[in-house]
Amino acid sequence: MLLRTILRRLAVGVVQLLGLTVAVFFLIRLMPADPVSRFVGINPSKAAYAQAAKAIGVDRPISTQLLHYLGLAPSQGKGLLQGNLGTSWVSNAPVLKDIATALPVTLELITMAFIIALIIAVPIGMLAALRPGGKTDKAVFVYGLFAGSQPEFWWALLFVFVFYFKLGIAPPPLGLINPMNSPPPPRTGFYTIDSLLAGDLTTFFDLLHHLMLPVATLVFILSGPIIKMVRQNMEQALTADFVLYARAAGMPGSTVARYALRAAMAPSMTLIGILYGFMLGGAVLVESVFSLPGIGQYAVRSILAFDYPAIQGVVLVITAISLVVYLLLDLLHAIIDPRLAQE
Amino acid sequence: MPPADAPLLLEVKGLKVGYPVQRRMVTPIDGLDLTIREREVVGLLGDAGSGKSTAALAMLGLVRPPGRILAGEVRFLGQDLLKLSPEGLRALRGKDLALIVQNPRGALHPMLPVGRQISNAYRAHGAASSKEGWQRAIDLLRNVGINDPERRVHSYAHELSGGMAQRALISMALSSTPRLLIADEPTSGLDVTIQAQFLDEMAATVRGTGSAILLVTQDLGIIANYCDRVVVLHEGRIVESAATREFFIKPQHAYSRQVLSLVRAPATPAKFAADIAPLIEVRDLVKHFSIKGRDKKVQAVDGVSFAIRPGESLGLVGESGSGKTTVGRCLLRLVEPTSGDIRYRGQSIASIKPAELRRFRSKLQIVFQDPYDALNPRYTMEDVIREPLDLHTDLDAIGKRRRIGELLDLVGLDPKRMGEKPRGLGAGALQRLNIARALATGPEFIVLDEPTSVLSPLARVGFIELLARLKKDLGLAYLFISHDLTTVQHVCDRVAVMYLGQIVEVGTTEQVFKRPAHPYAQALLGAHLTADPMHRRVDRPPVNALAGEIPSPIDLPPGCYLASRCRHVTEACRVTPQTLAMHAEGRPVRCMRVLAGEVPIGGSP
Amino acid sequence: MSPKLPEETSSMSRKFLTVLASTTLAGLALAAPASAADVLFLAEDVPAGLNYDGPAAAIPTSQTGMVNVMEPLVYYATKEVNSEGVSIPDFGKFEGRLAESWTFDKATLTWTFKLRAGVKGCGGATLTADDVLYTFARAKSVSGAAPIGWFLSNVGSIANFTPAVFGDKEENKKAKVLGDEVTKVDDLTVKIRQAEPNALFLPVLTIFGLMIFDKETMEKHATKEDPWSHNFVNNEGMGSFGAYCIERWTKDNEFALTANPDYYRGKPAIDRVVMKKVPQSSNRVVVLQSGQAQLAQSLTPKEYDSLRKAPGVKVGGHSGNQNLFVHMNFKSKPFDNIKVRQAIAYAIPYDAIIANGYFGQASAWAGVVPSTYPGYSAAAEPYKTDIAKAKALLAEAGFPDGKGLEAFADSFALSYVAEKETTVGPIVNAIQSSLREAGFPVTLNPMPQTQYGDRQLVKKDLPFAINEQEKPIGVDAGYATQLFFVSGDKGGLNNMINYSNPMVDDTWAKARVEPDNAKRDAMLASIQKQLMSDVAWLPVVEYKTQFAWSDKISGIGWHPDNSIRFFDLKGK
Amino acid sequence: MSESLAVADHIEPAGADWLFRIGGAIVALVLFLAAFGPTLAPYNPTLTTPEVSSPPPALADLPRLILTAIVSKNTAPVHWFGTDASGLDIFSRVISAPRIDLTIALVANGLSLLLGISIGLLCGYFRNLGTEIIMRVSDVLQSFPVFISAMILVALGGRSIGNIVIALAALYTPIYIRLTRAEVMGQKVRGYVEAARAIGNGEAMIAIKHVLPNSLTPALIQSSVTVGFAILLTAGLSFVGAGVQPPTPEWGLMISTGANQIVLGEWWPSVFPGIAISITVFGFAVLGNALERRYAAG
Repeated sequence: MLLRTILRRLAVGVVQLLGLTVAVFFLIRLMPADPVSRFVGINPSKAAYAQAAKAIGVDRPISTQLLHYLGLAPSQGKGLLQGNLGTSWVSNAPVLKDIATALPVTLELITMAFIIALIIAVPIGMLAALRPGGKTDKAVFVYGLFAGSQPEFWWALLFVFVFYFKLGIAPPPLGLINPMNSPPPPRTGFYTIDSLLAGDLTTFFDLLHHLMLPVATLVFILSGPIIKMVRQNMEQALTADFVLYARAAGMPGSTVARYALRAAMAPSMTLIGILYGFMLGGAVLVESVFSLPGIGQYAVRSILAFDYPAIQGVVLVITAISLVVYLLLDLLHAIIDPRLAQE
Repeated sequence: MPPADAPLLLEVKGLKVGYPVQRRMVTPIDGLDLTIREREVVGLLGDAGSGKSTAALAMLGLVRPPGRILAGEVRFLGQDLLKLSPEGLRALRGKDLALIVQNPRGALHPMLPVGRQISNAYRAHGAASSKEGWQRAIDLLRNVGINDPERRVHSYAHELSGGMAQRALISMALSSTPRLLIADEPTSGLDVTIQAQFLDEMAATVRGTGSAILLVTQDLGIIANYCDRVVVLHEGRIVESAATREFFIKPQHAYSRQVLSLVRAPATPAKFAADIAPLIEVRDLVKHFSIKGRDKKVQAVDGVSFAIRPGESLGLVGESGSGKTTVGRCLLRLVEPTSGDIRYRGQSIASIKPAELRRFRSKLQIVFQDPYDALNPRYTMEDVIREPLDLHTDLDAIGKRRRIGELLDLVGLDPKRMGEKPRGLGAGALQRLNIARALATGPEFIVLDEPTSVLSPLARVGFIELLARLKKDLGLAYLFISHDLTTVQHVCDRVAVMYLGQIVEVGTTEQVFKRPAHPYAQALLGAHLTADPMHRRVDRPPVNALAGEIPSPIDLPPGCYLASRCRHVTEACRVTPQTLAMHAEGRPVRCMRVLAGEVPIGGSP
Repeated sequence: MSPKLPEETSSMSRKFLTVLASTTLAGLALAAPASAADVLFLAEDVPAGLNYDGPAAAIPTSQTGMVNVMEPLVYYATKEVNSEGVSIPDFGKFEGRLAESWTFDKATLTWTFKLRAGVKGCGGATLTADDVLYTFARAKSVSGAAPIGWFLSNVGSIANFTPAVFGDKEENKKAKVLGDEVTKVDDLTVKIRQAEPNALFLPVLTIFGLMIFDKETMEKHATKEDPWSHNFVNNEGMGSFGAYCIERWTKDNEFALTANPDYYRGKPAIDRVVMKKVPQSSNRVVVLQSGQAQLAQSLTPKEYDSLRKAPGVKVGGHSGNQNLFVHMNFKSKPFDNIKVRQAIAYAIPYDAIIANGYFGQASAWAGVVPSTYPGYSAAAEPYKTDIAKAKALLAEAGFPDGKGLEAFADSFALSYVAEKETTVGPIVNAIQSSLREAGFPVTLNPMPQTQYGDRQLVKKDLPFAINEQEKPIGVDAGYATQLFFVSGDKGGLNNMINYSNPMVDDTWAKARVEPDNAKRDAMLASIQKQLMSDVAWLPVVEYKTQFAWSDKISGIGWHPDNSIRFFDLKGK
Repeated sequence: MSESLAVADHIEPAGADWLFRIGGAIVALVLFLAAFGPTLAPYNPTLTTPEVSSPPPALADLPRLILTAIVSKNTAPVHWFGTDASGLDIFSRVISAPRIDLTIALVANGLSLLLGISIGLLCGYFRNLGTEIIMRVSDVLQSFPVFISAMILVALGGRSIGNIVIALAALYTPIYIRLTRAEVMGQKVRGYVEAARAIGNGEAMIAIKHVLPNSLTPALIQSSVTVGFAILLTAGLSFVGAGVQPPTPEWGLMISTGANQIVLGEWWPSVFPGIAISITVFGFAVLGNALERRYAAG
């Protein structure tokens, strides 16, 4: 039953991604922008311009371009359906390779931020829920609302100003590692993991040091909605009949707490998934302040350069990851809450 | 019944519980005094909002957040629970003091297997490994009569029926033979037959363990049949405490007298000449629902036929899942029947076009089960009644307003409040408003779909009186759908009993209630708790009970639908489809063995 | 579980603390680079590609990559080191680089280059005539997306580098093959033939777009689909004879170079240069100031100004070829009206722009060609800010107090490149405020570089724009004229304003093939005079190309492509 | 209604009242500035002043300056928040910005609300193949990475207020479709719908007259949050260079232009607009939350 749901979701996801691809494909070509002028370089003649247009294939009718992109025109080599996202017009490298370099940076950043935000926010949210209306509750509630509605790029700037410029605790906002150091040999693409695999603790701690402020910024922003949600779900769970009944049955406090927590966390999964998906695209602001070469920066760069294959690739990959994350969290939700497994 | 001088088990004095509402304390329990002796079964009777549940919880020193116990003492076995340490209190709860509640499925954690929860409860009061706890859970479930407990321990709350969930709950409550069981409306929401089964089993089990019970309920039948003593809770205080029999004979408090009025004044059914043309005639009504994703069908209504004469009131009774509500919906074509004919004054309305059908809406009306849900929350009372007037009359604004006032007056609501939204009204008043809306266009026939099921006892009494008055004054005909047999007895001239989409027996109210013929009708009426303390159910062995629960209406057996639960079943029953045929006593019954006289016609006490 | 666990964890945590502390300190105390001979260069990007026949060719940071890993045949000699410590090339004097010497035969229009012996590239190959032939053959193949090599050869009038190379017909295919215009005499001698006399020949050879490839390395990375190794130089590495070799190249992140030990001019003084992408100029400032980086470029004038006072940091530059002008399209009304153009010229707040936009590091521009370029001629009476005169001219044009201009709202949307916002922002704001005062309904219209480029170069329909990025890469007033002001149908490739004046077209046609420099300069001067009086472009300022560097290094050099040659750098 | 539920209704949210007031006050102030900000501004927010990058007055000088400002009319107004690198008066820009930011947010929100509610009602009330397809399309729209798609629309389509509004509306519409549809699906099985049918209403009539008004609450509550987030998103777009055109007084744009000056010690060009966004979005979030607590129950 569960397997069938997964398969169905995956199938729907694939159709959605295809629809999305086609939509993005047409959308960017409808825009009043000309990628060729960027491509052709300095002072082109008409002939050179045509040459460049031909080189990137935009001289063909849009429908032909789409077929080639999707890989439905077999004479033209591999396309999307064969797992080829095309070649970036700016970097000239396969988009997939570019993304494989950029994506781990973002994933590393937001995953770390999520884990820390959860570690901090869940207990705080629970604490607040234990005494609804108490001072802690009010403070936590206001903090949750506040942090959840802040311009993260502005806070990132303030953090840089205070912690780097004024206090000198943080490293300069120059990316993931000290620029004079070599990155660890790439195995997974995730610098932290790679540096540990290479046994290079210095680089590992250098990474942590550089991730300090970007992660702190995201944790600050993320903890808002998470605290708010945990507090609300926990408050609800604590007034639920089964918690009251567990107390009535004389169960120890720890068991009662576990009962409530389980019920509170299950519905939180969906929100965490949505937040994660949102962050994947939204981390661009923080990446840009800290010069992190992540997927968001890659997206901005591609968009500003009208790099069509890269734009399409980025949107596709980010959406695909979001869909997979949604699916995974829904599965987790279904495992925690058997009521959902039935549907 | 324990002797009057049995030792005191629980003694509550001056209990006060408060909830903060906008910086004020609201006190649903305000100075409650109560005693329970060992082995005593005490019924705590009270109307909706009287604070019954809050009181029940407070006996365990519990309050739903953010409420607080403000004052008083709860002495249990001599020690004041409210002064105990949290650990001391916890040791008592679930061990000597156990609780079962209404909405048992809500009291079970939705994401943990039942077995784990029972095991946790068991292990909370004694060192036991999780394996032992699990084994104990299986034993406990078996003890409360659950089939196949090895499988059931793995079930989650949503996979259990209400009855089963309540049994799981009581198995948890009784796991450590408590001295006092507090049962807070344990059977609300359960079907009559299940309710009787459950209460019987609870009474029997508790008799075995020697526990006392505080039975919180608003059902006089339960009080009469199971309780030794009654205490009446009204506005947060105990206003009356009496032995059950005395209470029924000589109620002291005004509230008690009002609630009991219905029990003490049985209705007199109307008589009809046989040759009056029927107002509504239903023939071979069938309704199938297809199940999404599967090619199976739910046979909700399976060939139902009946007729109702002008001014007559037909009761349609049966357990939930019997299809009685669908019949009501089909009659008005709120649900499109699959086949069959419906005639109103001889004219078929089963297949006319929707636009044409709308004209008939003014003549055929319906009142729904949940009075709150049936009203658009954004409408004032005036809006509610105006809508049908807009649709079906050409009255001018003044005329409509006058009519609205009349209608409100007719159902006993204050016309001056017509500009208010119904939000703040009680369920009883809301249901009156629903009636007023149904009456707005002057119908001759109203389907009443469980109209009293969510009303408090007091409201129910008033509502039944209203129905009787309207019927008499306006000559209305009713199809009264209900599982509440007491109400049916008071409202209906004739009764049809449904089981799994079929009518199994039709007769006058007296016939069906006094001498039910069909085995299912016998079981149903047998489970009916008559509010008569002279013939207590606990004092006699239950008769005519059915085994198990109502089967799913998806894969129905080829023969008699009741075959799997019937005491009188034969091999022939299992393969022969049963037909509704006239019984010797002049009423149709769907059972070949009854028709053949092989099954004694049941006498109700 | 082993009983050793507590000990392990404690030793782990001690290690954690030590390492954490040391990296923290390292972050704070990185006043000196990891090695004295290392330089961290902060740029807005790292090279997106090193292929000058590819899309990266137009991007300054990519050009910086190219000029440091490749080498030209000839280059300009150094003229002087200016007062700010920046060395300046002498546009009148060429010196040999990969070519040791050369001769020119006027009769046959043939140049003979004698190549330097024993020049070794990073790949280990030694320079031969085949490398030069390969380079020109590759340029002529126009196989890259942006054929710069062909374009420069064409500008320099190298024979047979004609537009015939474009297309798929048989004759086009033939035209793509290198013929006898570039020939090998022996292993170290190459002959290049021109089609007509053209003074631009040597200048184009200095440009990054004709630097010499190392044939051996390049061919090693050739594939059947990509015989000219475009993918290799676009993404992975380089085959050439430059001063630096690529150590690591992570696009969008960093570009690390190590000195080529075999470089023919001697091993570079700086062993290792890491070019690091720091997209925000303010971040570049901060890091440079902290002492962690040694070199930064593309800061805003304001940032340079603030760094001037910072300890340990030096700022310097040269007003070489960068300028800012107002672009008014002759095809957009009301800019076809000379009075309107003049009115705008008088309404531009020149001094405010120099003061607030460039912090004094700019000067008024009295011509339409960089003043350092050979052939430049200054106007006698450059425009000055005079709002009253602007209003008078506007009234003369038929728009008293700007009445009637509302109809041209679209024309008065002042476009500029959005990516340059931090630099251009204060300038366009000042212009907008000043023009509004004079009665022009100006609005601002930043657009991405790509869109700006498209409308300027291809559609040529930008009505009104601020342009600060036209530095003619051919160091010559004639080149600039040809590129910007000759009518579109007469070869004015970048005539973005649709200017067309027969006098200019005809004079240039003669000047182009004029072998006598003095006569040529006189013709160019008359052209420039005409352009100024037509207000073809409205020149505003020439500004300094600036650099900021740590006082631990020296030897910054300015070059016409504005790219730093790391070879020039010296440690202290 | 059971007793326990009645009690649950009494649970009062933590300090909903004072929060409601704070949120309301912030939103009211922002609305006031949207209406009168540009009129009250001492300088034209889009024209430069001769003073470039001048810092705000020192705190110690404030009382004197305020006094002077009140007493004498003919001195040039004080740059209360200083000026930016172009010489634009930051105070004037900060208080003029709500007109732009709120217009974008409100128009985008209104547009998506209107579309979302109509489509949501259609898709929730009438379930058929057509509405299923609409939902799938809306799913695709919703699975777009919000920020990146907005950037694509604005960066490639041109930096204009209209494009930002369209981008935001396209992103928010699916949210409203989903919310409304879910609520409609919940409402249409309610008793009052059946009751309306029983007294003779047609389906379209029921959908519009009964179901729609009762299905608006979630979307309306969401819209307070959405307006706040639209302001954030607009600012974020400006920050990466895909927002409104300079020198439009818009907070995100101001932060963005000021961001470069922070490390030069010029904190004021981006700190003041940052505080303005921070407070404004917080105000909308608080108001949204208070509304939710007040009306979500029924």
